[in-house]
Amino acid sequence: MQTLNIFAAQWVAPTIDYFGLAPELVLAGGLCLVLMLDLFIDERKKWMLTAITSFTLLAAMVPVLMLALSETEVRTMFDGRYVVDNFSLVMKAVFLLAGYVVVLLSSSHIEEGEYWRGEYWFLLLTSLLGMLMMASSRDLVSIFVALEFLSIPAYMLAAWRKRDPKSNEAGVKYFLLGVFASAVMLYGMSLMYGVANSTLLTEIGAKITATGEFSAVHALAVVFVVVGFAFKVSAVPFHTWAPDTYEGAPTPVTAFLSVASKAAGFVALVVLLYTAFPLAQDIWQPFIWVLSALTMTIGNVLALKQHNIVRMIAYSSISQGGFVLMPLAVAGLAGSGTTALRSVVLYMIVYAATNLGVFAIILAVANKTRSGEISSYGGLFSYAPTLGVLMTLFLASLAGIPPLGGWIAKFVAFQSLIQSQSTWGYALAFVGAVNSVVAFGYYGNVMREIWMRPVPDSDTTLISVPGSLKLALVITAGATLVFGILPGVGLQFADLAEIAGAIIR
Amino acid sequence: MFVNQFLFLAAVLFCIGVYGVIARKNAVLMLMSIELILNSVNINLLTFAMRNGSTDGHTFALYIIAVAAAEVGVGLGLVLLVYRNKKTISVDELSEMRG
Amino acid sequence: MNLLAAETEVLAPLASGWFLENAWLIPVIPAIAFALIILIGKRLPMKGSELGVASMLASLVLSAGAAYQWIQRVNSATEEQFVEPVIKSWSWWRSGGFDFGIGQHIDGLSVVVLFVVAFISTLVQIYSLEYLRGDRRYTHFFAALTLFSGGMLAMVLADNMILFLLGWEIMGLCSFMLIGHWWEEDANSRAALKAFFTVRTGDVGLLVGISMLYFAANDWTQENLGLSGFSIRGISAWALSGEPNSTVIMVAAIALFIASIGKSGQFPLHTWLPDAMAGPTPVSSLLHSSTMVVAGVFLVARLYPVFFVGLDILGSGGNLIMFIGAITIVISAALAFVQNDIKRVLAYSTVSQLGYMMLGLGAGAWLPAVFHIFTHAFFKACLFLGAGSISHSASHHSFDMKRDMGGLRKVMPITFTTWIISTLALCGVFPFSGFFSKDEIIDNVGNNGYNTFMIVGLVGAFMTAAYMTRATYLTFFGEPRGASAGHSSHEPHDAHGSHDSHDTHGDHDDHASHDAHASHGPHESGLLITAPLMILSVLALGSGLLNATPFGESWERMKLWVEPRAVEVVDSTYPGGPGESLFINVPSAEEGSSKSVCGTATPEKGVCYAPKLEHAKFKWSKAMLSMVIVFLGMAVSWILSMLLFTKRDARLVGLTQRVKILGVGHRFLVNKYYLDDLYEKVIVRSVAYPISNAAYWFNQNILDGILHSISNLTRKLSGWVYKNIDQRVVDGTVNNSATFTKSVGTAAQPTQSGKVSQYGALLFSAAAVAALVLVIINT
Amino acid sequence: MNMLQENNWLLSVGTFLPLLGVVVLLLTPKASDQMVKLVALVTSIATLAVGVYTALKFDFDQAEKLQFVADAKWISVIKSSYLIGVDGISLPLYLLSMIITLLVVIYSLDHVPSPGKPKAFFSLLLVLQTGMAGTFIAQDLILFFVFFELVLLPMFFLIGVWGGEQRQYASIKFFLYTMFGSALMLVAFLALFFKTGAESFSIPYLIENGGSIAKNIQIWIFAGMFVGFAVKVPMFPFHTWLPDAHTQAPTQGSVILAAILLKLGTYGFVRIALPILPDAAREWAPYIGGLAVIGIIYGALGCLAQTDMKRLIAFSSVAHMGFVMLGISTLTSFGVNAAMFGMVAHGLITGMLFFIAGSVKERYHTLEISKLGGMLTAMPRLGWIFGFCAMASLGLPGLAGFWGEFPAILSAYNPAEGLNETVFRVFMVIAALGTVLAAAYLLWMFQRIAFGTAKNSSSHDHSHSDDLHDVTTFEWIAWTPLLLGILVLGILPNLLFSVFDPAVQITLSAFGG
Repeated sequence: MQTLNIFAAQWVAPTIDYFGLAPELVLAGGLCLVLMLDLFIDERKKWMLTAITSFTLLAAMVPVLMLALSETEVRTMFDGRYVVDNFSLVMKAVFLLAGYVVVLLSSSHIEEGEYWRGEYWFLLLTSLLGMLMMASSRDLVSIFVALEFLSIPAYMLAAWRKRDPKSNEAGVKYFLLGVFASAVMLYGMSLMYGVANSTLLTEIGAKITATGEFSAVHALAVVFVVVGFAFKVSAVPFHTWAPDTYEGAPTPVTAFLSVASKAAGFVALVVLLYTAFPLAQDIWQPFIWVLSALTMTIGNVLALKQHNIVRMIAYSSISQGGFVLMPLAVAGLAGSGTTALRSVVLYMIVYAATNLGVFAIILAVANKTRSGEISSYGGLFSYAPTLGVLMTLFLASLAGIPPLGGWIAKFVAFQSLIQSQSTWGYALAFVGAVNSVVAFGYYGNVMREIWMRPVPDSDTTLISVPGSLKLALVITAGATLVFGILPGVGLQFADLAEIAGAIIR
Repeated sequence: MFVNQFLFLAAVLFCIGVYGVIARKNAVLMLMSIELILNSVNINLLTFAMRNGSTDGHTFALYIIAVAAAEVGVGLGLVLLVYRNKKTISVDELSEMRG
Repeated sequence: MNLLAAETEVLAPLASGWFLENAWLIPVIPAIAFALIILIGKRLPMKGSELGVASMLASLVLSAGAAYQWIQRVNSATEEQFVEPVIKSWSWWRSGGFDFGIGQHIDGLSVVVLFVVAFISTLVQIYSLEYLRGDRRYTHFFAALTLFSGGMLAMVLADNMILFLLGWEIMGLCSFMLIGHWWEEDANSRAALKAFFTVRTGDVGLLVGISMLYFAANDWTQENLGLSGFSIRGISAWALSGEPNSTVIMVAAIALFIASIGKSGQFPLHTWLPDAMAGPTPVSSLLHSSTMVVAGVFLVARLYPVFFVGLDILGSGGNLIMFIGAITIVISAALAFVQNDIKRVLAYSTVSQLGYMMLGLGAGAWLPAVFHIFTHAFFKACLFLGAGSISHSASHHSFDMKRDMGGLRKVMPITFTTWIISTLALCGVFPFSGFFSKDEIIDNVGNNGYNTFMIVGLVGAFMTAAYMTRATYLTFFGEPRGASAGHSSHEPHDAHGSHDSHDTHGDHDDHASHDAHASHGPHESGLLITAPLMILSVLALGSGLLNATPFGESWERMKLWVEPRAVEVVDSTYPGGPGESLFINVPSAEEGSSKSVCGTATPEKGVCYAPKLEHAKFKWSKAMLSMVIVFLGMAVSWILSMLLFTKRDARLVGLTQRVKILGVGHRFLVNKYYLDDLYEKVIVRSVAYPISNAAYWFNQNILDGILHSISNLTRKLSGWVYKNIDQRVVDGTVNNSATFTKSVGTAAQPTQSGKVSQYGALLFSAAAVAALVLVIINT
Repeated sequence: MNMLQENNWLLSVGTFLPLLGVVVLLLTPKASDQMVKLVALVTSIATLAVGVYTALKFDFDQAEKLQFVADAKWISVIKSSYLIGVDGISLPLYLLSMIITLLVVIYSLDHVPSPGKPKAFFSLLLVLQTGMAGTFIAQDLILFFVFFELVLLPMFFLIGVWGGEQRQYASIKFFLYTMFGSALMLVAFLALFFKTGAESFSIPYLIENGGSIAKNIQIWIFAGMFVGFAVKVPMFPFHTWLPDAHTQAPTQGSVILAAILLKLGTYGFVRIALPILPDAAREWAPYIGGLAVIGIIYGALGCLAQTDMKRLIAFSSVAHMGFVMLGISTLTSFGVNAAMFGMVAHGLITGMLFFIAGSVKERYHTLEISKLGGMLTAMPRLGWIFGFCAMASLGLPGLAGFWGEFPAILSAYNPAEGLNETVFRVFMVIAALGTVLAAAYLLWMFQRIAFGTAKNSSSHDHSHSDDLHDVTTFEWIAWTPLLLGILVLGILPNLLFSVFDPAVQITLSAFGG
């Protein structure tokens, strides 16, 4: 009690940099607005919600850009627990744009069936808000809060189709495992706090480095914390929830989960590795190495066996996660830290564009075929050439074939591996190379359906693509091509992304 | 102070919780086991906070309690959904999607 | 190799002339003609044949001129001066510091062969005008024929091995097209394939040999002569310079010799040659008299120094070339006995004559061998064309002597006469041309100390005489049979194997002429056919006199003009101008070749372009001996034939009825079958079969069998490799890796059971294990 | 290596012009088939025109230098730049790709294979052209890699959509094979980049500094490149994608595949692997040579086993590329010259053979050799052209094939110093035997197809007997240049050798010529 009083006496209200918080604030305002309006406007006017949501997202982009252009490089508040640096800005931009595309994907989709649109938008915005916070959090507590902030709405989104048992199942699985994982992570965090006597990442980093060697507790703490985020990025063997949830959840939600929330997981992971346990590399590097190799391989081989397109994409995104992890497995080594970070960010950007494009196509095609079977794509090219070509582009990009976005992302990943010039790096590069070939097995399979197979029950009625989807396709396809042909564009963002206070360089 | 006893208690709780999550088929029971884990975490945090004489642990614990409440709310909601559709809350019934 | 001026002595410049300088035109003209025929031939009044004939005439004129001027050149040289070949060379292409030239190399040898080739080609083309009239691929035929001659001429003129190879291969291609001219019949196309393929097998030797010689010789030739390692002249000089490593040059020589075995149909690669009779008769006569098959011999003669050194010619105990030649002589001569197809008889005789040439070259009788090329070309061409004439006008396009010929001497006097002359020449009867060449070979073989081989040569002479007499008798004497008797003989030669009846395709298109043949019986051929026959027969008779050793030195023109002089040439590119040469140290004929500078010993101060060879002194005794042998052969064969074909002699019949003692003989004589059997069974079976049939059997079953089984084996092997190695192993691994990946997936799938609790278990256990491991390794 | 900068826009225009055509095609959604064909034709003609203009501007007196060099910022972050240029090695191939594409387009004007879709078909052809041309001009490893890969997808679809019965299997196989190779190749490039101090990906720079890498590392890097290139060539163990791809691909696909795509691999060896990693090349040369001769014999045996005309030609490619690789493995400028010539010659000849196979298929509706026959009676011109190409393909002197084959054999007699002569002489003899086998299978095929009497009755119903028309106008237009090329290069090989030689000399200066 005494101590508490003393602390209370010392307490001074922190100064808040509202400019730095502007994006979050805009978003928060927007979601409240949606929540309120939803109660008052009637069914026919629900489209307004869609408009507001997308407007909010675009509006939130404005402060992000302004912050990026403002001369103050790094803004820290709450004595370093919440930081706005280039890294976080880039990631916030990614989240917002991804969110915007997801809105575009959703807008026509959620019309179907009488579900509560208002809640949908509200949850979406909330989860995005959590992600923005995650990008800036530099403290165990704020990271934890941000994590839950983005997860809990996601659980509900996954189960958003109340009356669809699949959707329920998706939600419950995601929820139970998610909570379990975060519980484990929390345990790790508590231990971390115990050994470092602080929840501030930079201090943890300093403490851990102070004593050259580690006790069992360190290892336990690091591993459990990493596990928590390995779950978010659905790294094997913590991926089990992903396929089921992706398949069961509404497709736009799947898109959201597979892109945005995965990205959020990586953001947290990177921040932790770079600022909290940079010099505990001996602990986490092998761990990440194994995770990455397993993730790529298992994701691929399981994807080869899928018949449902969404489920296949789920596994594909798992294995893509493995590729993102690749450079982190050597990030601790001298000189490769910066490249690794660049690689992760770039991969996130490119992957977001491409994968959202895939989902846009899936939604468009599902409008007609009403089926998730890969075979339902037979002969797509013959009656919907544009969709066919675009899908081919996206899949090829995922497979990492020049000159499409995917290749530069993979290239930079390989580059940072080999730059480390360590045996582990080369070995992982080899695994990655083999996997990138195996991956084409299932991507090519879909292409084959699209181009070379007959149309199932020869139903070649034209596909009507709603305008929002068209816009989404334009954005994603454009991004995919530009990143591929002029990789410099993407790399600029990835390159200026630097984590303030990161010890690894 | 007897730090280690508290840590030991927390570890035991943690293990029980994990056991519960893995062994139980009932969704509600799983939720409760998770609550156990969270509480073991809280104990840890508080113990360390007392030992180190910093308030971060307390803050953290408070946040965890709050968030846990939210989680339970959402969780029970989901369980209800399932129960409404499937008339069961045994999670093993929920294996429609696999492979 | 600088030299003290004192020892040198400048000689008068050699004569040259336009024809020699521009000899390269000789092959170019037919090549152009070929292109023209292909392009516009069909539209010309005579379907392009006139282009062919004209071009060949032009080449003939040019080569005649070249020959004349060469003779001038030789005469302008002093007694023992080295007569420079007229060499022109242009750079063709350059790569990686290698310079590939293209050019001409005219010396005695090339002049002779040039003339012969151009001459025979011209005649054959004229002959074909009539022979193939109305053929459906008339134009193609002439195109191929022209290109063929062009190829041969190019090869003869070549100044380097690359160009040589070029001509060589072009000939191979054209022979493929010509032999397979009537490819509607499977047998013909198979024969064509066989020919090309067998020859091509030999060509591996050529490729290897050229490569080895190039790399072995290039440095030396560049340094000393400024020539590339491909140039024939350089190689010759290098071979005699004493530089070459004996194994290298031996292997190279053997490789080259393999090539010429294939091309010249020497044992054991001769089996393609008889089948090549599938081609039209003019083709056979061109291929087998002067061009295709001679190419192999020409190769040996051209690069003689290489073989001389590499295979140790003039060494004791003989060498590879001689053995091959000798075997070929006997084997093929024996085969000629059991042929009923007149063209195949001639084909085998060609093979054995080539054997003579090889034998001669192997035994150091260079000049006689070349001279035999010269003479043989004329009479063999004449014989083939004669056979063609018979089948064309008399035997209704059949070549079967037993079935469709006989007694033709009355109906075709010209053909008959020319045939007889050429036959005598072939058998080497004095004073026909064959005598002067073939006898010289045998003579020199003996003279160089190879008596066994000389005996083989004599045996060959005997057999030659015998089988030619048999052929002649069957064709021109006795009673007309089959087609020659005027029977319409469609049935028979549909019944024969394909070989006897190719030429029926000659005019599938104009059945008019076909029936015309059927209606009125055998008759003499038209002028276009007989004229070449007569010209050739004249040459067959007279050409021998060009090197008539019996009449003394002054008659040995060939020796003077053709044989390169074995002297040590010191500086062939002397400032005084081309063709001028200094020489020293002429080896005298008296000291044996062993001590000769250009023989086995190496030249001191200069280079040699030709080895020093001895010439046998002509002795009438030896000549007589061979004459006797020849006549013996003729006589035996003749009598047997008589016995067979005089069965209907009335006087004999009467005689036997009055004189009982002759009853047996009477039965012999009366019963034609009996006599037939006598002839066939007793004589032929006792004389011919044991040898010939054995040989023939060996030929068909062993050699051909080997060839075929090799090809079958290759095919089977390839099939096996393809099925098992390629598809199963190599490809299999790929496909299996795919299935393996899938199976891994299947193995991993159970983890995705869909049960939350299991997921949780997996999640936590993984975390725990990881933690445990890392704790252990880090503390 | 010094470079000439003037006219540096030429190459970019020549390379990306086809893409312009593609854009035009895409922007005209309701274009009629005639329109599409017209656009494609015009584009490819224009491209070739630019190419010819480039050749005219090319300074042949310094063919060893890179010319029309353009160097622009591209991916500065990873130190890769848009560096392009041609020298004596790449110019002929660069032109060849344009010529072949034009001819293929012409041929396609009335031969769009089923299932139609000319728009997609021609677009893919044009994209393919960009990829091929780009590969030959790229002077930066990353750029090279991008173009190298850019070729994959169009070919994948050409095979998979317009191909034969097992087209899908074949296309996937083709793709996976090549992708596997190029993945390892990329890793090798990166290793090379870092081992040379992470300065630049530009090939000239690497040629200068690559030699400094430690030998054992070089060997490993070379191994990576080797797999990448050998798959494309294809060399012996990696060849099995080729027969399937060739057999299943449409005529146009096979032609481009044989004429250009296979050359990307060999070109990679000459341009990148050899000069940058000389020591490793010396170590690897005997193995490459060994695989090459195995390929020669093996391909020939494969041919003898075939009953399908197209598959036979496909296997013959394996054998011919074996000769090319043999020439390269000698590391002598003579051998590499032979290889370069062999690449062009093989492009012309085998491309032509595939054209013929396509026309045969179109007329007889089958490629079973046993069902063909008597082509010379039915269609004399086609038959004779076929014969001509067969002769050229078996390396008849005076035709283009010979100058790729014979010098390669010749060069194997004495390889660059440091290589075991005996081994290479054995190779030489084996390769020479390979020429015999080549004669065997080609003539055998020719005999069975062209000779004999036509047996169209036996093949199936007589409906197609009226299809047996002789060479059509479009075919003439498309084929004549190739036939002329085969003949002219056969008679005047120096046309090419004089261009290759200086550049090759420079490239191989590390091996002492």
